[in-house]
Amino acid sequence: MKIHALFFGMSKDLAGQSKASVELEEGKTVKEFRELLQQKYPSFSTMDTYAVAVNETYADEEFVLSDKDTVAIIPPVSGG
Amino acid sequence: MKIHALFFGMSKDLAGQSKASVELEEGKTVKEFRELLQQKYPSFSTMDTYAVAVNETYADEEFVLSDKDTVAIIPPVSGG
Amino acid sequence: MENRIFIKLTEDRLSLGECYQFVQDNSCGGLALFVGTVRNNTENKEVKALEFSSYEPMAVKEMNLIAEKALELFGIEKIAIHHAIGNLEVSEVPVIISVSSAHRDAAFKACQYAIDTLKETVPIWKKEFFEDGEVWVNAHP
Amino acid sequence: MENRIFIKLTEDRLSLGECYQFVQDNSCGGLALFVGTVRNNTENKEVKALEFSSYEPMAVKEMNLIAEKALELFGIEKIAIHHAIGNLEVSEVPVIISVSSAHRDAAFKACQYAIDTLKETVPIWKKEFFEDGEVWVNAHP
Repeated sequence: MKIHALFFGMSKDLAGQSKASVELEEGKTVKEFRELLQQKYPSFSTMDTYAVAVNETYADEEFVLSDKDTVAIIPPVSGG
Repeated sequence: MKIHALFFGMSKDLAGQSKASVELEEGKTVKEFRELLQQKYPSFSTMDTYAVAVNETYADEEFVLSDKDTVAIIPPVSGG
Repeated sequence: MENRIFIKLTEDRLSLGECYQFVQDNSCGGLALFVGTVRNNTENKEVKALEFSSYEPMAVKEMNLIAEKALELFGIEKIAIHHAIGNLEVSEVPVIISVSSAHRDAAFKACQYAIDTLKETVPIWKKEFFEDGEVWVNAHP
Repeated sequence: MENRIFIKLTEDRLSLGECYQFVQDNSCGGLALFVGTVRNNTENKEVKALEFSSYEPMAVKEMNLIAEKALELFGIEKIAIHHAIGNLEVSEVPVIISVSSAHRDAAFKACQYAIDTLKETVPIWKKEFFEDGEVWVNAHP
């Protein structure tokens, strides 16, 4: 299945792009998606941590992704 | 000695004036001044309570008054 | 300490911008403001108008005491406390307090401390006018 | 609930008056505001400029969630949460939150809740520019 990945803040700099289309096997979770990203973008390991939002809502590690989901990489926020 | 009394808020309405000159014996306290006021203005008993300021500073019952002190009658405040 | 405090007791209309400008400081990350407004009802009776009177020199003194105490207790940068006296209509503003601080938590605490204390200690009295009479607020005759 | 919430995420300059006007309500006695400003230094390094970027649709969604939760938790009347994005200079205003309530204690609590939660959950990122480089705030590479 196809995942639309969006990169923000520091992750955008590290990925060198603001979005990417990522192929992922059916039934995979956010945790597994993170592992795949780590392979595609080794420099992501320089980020302490980041959250993930699926279709504009925060999702935890066990969340199971679906085809055409939009997955955003959310480094620690610093608004306000 | 002579005390300058100032009346504010409800006490001004009850006294029917905003200030008065009050004769008081030397060495008297705020407490005794209150008692004297109560005699001069019996309607003051309709006030639940009031504070007293001597020369623009809150004073307690034991405070000893001096000649020419300005004593203000401070009904419950309601600013803000 | 003087240039960190701005006290005003006035018959003029209060200005949110003026209170904001005074405390705004490039070393501060946060600014808390409180604006009191005249409510249109007290215990279900419609308020037509209000009159604030004060023991002016003492009120200014007490407002300064609150400001000094707030600087000391909360380590804030600047504070403005403005209060209107005279006649006010519903939706007009009797009081504005603004506080700036490096840390927003201190700004909120100091702002709340200032309005809470003002309502307890500053010799200002509010008289409410209703269709059928008038009453001194807080007095219980 | 919609007309009690005013969310804005904009490249324009924020307006304190606009936030104030929105929440002002004749049934309310108190109004608490928080104004964030850009500080001129972070850990003793002078900040030259800042850039705020956001995941816009989600940021607006999260700001709405905060506002709804604040109405529910604190029983307040109205709330405005405005955030600026794009380039800001020192002393400019990235965020304004205003809250009106019958009781001031609830207004202060809701205002503080909103700014605290915004700083934790709303997908907005600040990049600080110094003489000798730039850094994503909160990121620890």
